[in-house]
Amino acid sequence: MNVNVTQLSKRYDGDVVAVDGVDITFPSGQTTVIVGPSGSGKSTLLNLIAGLLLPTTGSIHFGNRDVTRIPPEDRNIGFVFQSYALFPHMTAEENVGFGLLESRLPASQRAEIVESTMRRFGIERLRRRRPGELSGGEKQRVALARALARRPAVLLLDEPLAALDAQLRERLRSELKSIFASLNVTTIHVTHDRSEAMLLGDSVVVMNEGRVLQHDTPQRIYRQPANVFLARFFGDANLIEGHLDATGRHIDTALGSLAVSEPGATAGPVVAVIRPEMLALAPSHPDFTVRVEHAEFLGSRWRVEGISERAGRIIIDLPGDVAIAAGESLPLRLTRDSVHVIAAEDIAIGAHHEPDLTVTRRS
Amino acid sequence: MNVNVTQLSKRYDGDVVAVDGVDITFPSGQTTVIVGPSGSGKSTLLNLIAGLLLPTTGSIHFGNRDVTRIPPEDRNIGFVFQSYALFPHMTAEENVGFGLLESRLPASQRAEIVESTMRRFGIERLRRRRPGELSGGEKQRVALARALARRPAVLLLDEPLAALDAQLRERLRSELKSIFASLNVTTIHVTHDRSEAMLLGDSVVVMNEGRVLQHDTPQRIYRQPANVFLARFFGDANLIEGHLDATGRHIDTALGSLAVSEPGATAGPVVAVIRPEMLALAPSHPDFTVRVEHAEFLGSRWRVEGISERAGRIIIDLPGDVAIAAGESLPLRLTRDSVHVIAAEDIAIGAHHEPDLTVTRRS
Amino acid sequence: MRSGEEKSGRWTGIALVLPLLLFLTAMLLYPLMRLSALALHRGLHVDAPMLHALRNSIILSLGVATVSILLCLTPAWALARWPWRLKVALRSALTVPLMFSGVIVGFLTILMLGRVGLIPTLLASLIGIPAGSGAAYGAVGLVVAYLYFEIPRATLALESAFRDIDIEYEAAASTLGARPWSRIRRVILPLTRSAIASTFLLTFSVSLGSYGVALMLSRRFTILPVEIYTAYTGLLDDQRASTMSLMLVAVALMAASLTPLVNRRRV
Amino acid sequence: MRSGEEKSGRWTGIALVLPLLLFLTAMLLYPLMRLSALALHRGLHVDAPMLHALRNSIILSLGVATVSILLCLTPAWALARWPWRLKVALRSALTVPLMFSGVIVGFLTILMLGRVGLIPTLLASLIGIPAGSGAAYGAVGLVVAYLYFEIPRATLALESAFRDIDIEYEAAASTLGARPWSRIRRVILPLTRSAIASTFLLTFSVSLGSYGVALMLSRRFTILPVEIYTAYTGLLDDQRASTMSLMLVAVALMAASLTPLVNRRRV
Repeated sequence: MNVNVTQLSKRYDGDVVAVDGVDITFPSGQTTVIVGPSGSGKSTLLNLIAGLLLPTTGSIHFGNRDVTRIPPEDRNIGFVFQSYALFPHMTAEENVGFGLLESRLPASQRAEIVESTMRRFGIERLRRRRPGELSGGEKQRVALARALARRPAVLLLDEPLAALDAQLRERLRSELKSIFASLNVTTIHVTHDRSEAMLLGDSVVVMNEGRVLQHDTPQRIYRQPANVFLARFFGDANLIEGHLDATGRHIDTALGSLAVSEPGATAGPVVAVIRPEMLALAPSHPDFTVRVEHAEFLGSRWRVEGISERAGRIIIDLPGDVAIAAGESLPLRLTRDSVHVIAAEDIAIGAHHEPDLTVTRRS
Repeated sequence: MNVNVTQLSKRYDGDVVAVDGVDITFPSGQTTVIVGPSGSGKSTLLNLIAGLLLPTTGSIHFGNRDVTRIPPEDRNIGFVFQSYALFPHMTAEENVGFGLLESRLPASQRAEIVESTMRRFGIERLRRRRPGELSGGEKQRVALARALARRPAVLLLDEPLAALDAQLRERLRSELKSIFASLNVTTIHVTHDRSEAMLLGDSVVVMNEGRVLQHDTPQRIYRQPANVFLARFFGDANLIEGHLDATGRHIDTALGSLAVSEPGATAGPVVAVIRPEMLALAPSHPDFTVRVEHAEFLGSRWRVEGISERAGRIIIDLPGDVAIAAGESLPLRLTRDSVHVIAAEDIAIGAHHEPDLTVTRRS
Repeated sequence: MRSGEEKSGRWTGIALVLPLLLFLTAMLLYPLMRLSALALHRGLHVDAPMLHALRNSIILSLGVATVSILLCLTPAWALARWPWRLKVALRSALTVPLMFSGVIVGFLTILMLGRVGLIPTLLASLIGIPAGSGAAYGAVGLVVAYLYFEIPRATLALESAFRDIDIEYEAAASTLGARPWSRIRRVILPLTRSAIASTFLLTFSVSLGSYGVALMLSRRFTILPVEIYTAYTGLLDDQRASTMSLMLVAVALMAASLTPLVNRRRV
Repeated sequence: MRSGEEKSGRWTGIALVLPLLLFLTAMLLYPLMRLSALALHRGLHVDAPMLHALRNSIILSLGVATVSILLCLTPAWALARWPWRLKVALRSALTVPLMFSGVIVGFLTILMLGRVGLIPTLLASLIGIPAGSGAAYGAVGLVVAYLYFEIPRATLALESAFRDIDIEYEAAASTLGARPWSRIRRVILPLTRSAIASTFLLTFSVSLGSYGVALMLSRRFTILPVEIYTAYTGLLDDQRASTMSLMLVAVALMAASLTPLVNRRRV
């Protein structure tokens, strides 16, 4: 069952526009991740879809059914809260069974569903425990089991990994991935974490300031970001200014002439997106040279910040098994035949958007 | 000034041993990061060094001075709390100046120090703001400025990035790195985040269950982990069982005979540590083949989980610009000439340590 | 406990709390012993009027507590959940009756229910007879007067309990298909049960001990505190006053000892 | 506010709170108007004994509030900071005097300070003369009796304020070189200033309104609530009682109106 939101807006008291005319189709049975910085309106959008908030304008459809004014209890959804919101006065088992109480199923059948759901999430041992006696990871599993026990048509998750520590988060991320894959439920997952978004989403919606910037597969968003905000949001990027020639196939940059991966944009000033991993050491035939400013060891790789005389500050990822020290000179080449460019009109979007760094800029 | 802790232990009521006979030398002017899972005793150790807790046994020296029983106010330290603990009734400026009030400096000189410290951290615009009016990143800067304004001999930081969201954390991490580099203060930084540890530490202390497992440079810990816990804690690792031959130079494994990078261990059963990025596609001369189980797109790379008929489950990192799908067969080779091995007696340490996954294992 | 004073801390702390302990001993234990001695020194003597006053006191307090809880549950809930600015004003207004002297409460009650009070006058003009005239001086007057200070108290206590319950529990219940009544029954009431019980006990205890108001009103409905006052100041009968005091203390202590029980069950 | 009822919510909420509003109107506005009318209907008349009683009431309440705060600050701090099991017991013990009836408090005070009370008896055997005999019936007796219920109240209120202050502020101050006295002066007191002021006002208001205890004790020290009682029940002088009631209400309202001011300054 598709979920469609059409021209959806939410305006709070005092004219704060949290969601601003959003149109999205969430494909049936797939996982769509909504990602954006805090304040981008992603959680508000999720609450609107759940019916926990009412939209100011616009509509929400589950399949053909208009649910815009339907209360949450009649939408047949499952919702996983960031805090999990497990009922503290009930055992894990009672929590998982809560959504079945309103159904007309006989008690024995309800118990069976609870049992099989808990077994599926590997939490049947926790049956009699209360939320206060569960670890973060266990709570997350109970919350998922509770949301899924009544077989909702739509599963909504609001940053379910944000409350966990880094290691546990990584582990449960992979677990969520396989749970989503095994479900045939339209799933909408909200996060501020871009790697979580890339990992979990069949498709990813990037939001900022209440609007949708791009809705695409993770690969496409990473490789062909629509504007500067997106290029920076999904991983680091060297944004090299250039001039697209009349054929639309080549750009002139400080690093030389580069082929364009998707030809056809209008000639004029553009920005080439060169990811740090698209550069490699080339002692014999370097395209250009940088002087190392900082070199950070990250285990599997070095994150190097260098200065190129021609192109200014460049970020490069190099394998972790070499030795790199500040001050040395690195001969580099571009490992791709062509690069993605951002057209003139999309450069401005996000070019000056650096949340929380306003202070440094001012000083 | 070196900081030395000697045979330091902390036992709480009810016989919980939080820190268990720890010996560490924190080198003068360098940054040492203490990292470990939650409950490893790292924060307790920091609080002992600060004097906020008293040790059960053992001693702490700042240079030649025994500070074991000295209260925190007489240790000349700077401490940055996870919550920042900025005084809510004071402006940013008053917070930064707090540590100078007890000094005998004239007011004008104090104001000068506050002014220059705030300028240095790019927060002079926040002078009259109260903590309630600051963002997370701004609070962190004020807390750092407050801790450093009185030029402490030792700077202690307790997870100062944990309260921030992922993106801001990454940005401030790099900022902290350059702040630490510019200071000539013995710095001890506690975190549970291993990439933070690798990035920030001149050296890294890994703790678990109150004990020190390894104290070394990040590169050495990543490349030559002392035991299975460490191999897994710093990034993912394929742990391939093997048999070290009598020369101590080669091991027999399911992936064939491999050279040992540091020869000399006792012959017998060992484990070879093969990081995911040490494997690469080799269509022409593969060492072995895996069938892809999961492939996760992470932007710059694919994280692939495959099954090798000979060696079981293998994790591989491959470049992000190829196309990989579950089910296909990948020809792989090892890109290193030799591998690090963990000796028989160190295999057990951490081999069965998977916090918070006890439930899945039981089921 | 992170203040670098762990070791010495315990003793410093005890030294600081010592005045409090002395106060409790001097003001609680010693006089209670004297009270018991006075009550028993010629043998315990309990008569029917005493028991009657005891029964009246308990009935009155139970009634006032029950009515307060029933009347205050929904307003407290609404106050806790709706985000108005009006709420702050309302909350302040509620604290005003709590600050009034008992003598004023009694006086105000007489103005409402007394012989020329609002209600009897209204009733007289509506149905022709001055019904309820003099009600101020009986059980009805007492209940009304007690509600005067118990309703604000109960509302404020319940509101703070309701505010402590994370609104996400209700949101979670509604996403799980629970309709409003089911949310109240299965989530809200179980989570606030102990707070409601504590508020009940609080209201009960305060009503039990109040006597300033009763002294002005209660002429036909004898309650224990007023009887104690009369016994001591009017009849100068120390033993009678002590005996009834012990009865009142016993009931108050029983109520007090229930409070931790009720709170322990909180999850 | 996430309950899917935003739009209708405001009106539902007002409907739910309506009974409370009616109660406030009926019990607060109407009787106060009647009170004013009674006080003024033959012209406002204020005489010296009234003013004397007013002055006594204010002095007594200010004194009791000041002494309570001074005595309770350190024990409350210790209670809030030290993690003992004993603490829970102590906190429960403190609620007991709060639950006692005023008549019992009066009685207990007489047993302590009365003609054959503990202190006079002790003093008599120590220094030969029954010093302080009869103190129970004057200002001293009143202060002691009021402290009886104000000390537990102030301790509990201050303790909860101290508990709300994150212990990390103290730890931060000590890592910044501040010694204990400097931590108290620069961090703890500024952070608890408004809580201390609120507690002072609370203690003041309660003392101001109390009259049950005073009725048993105060024979030589006239205070307003007792005078009102006497005027109404003894002399049957409605106007006099109303006038003094209005004076008392005015002081109580002034104290009440200070409370939000004090709290607003909280950071």
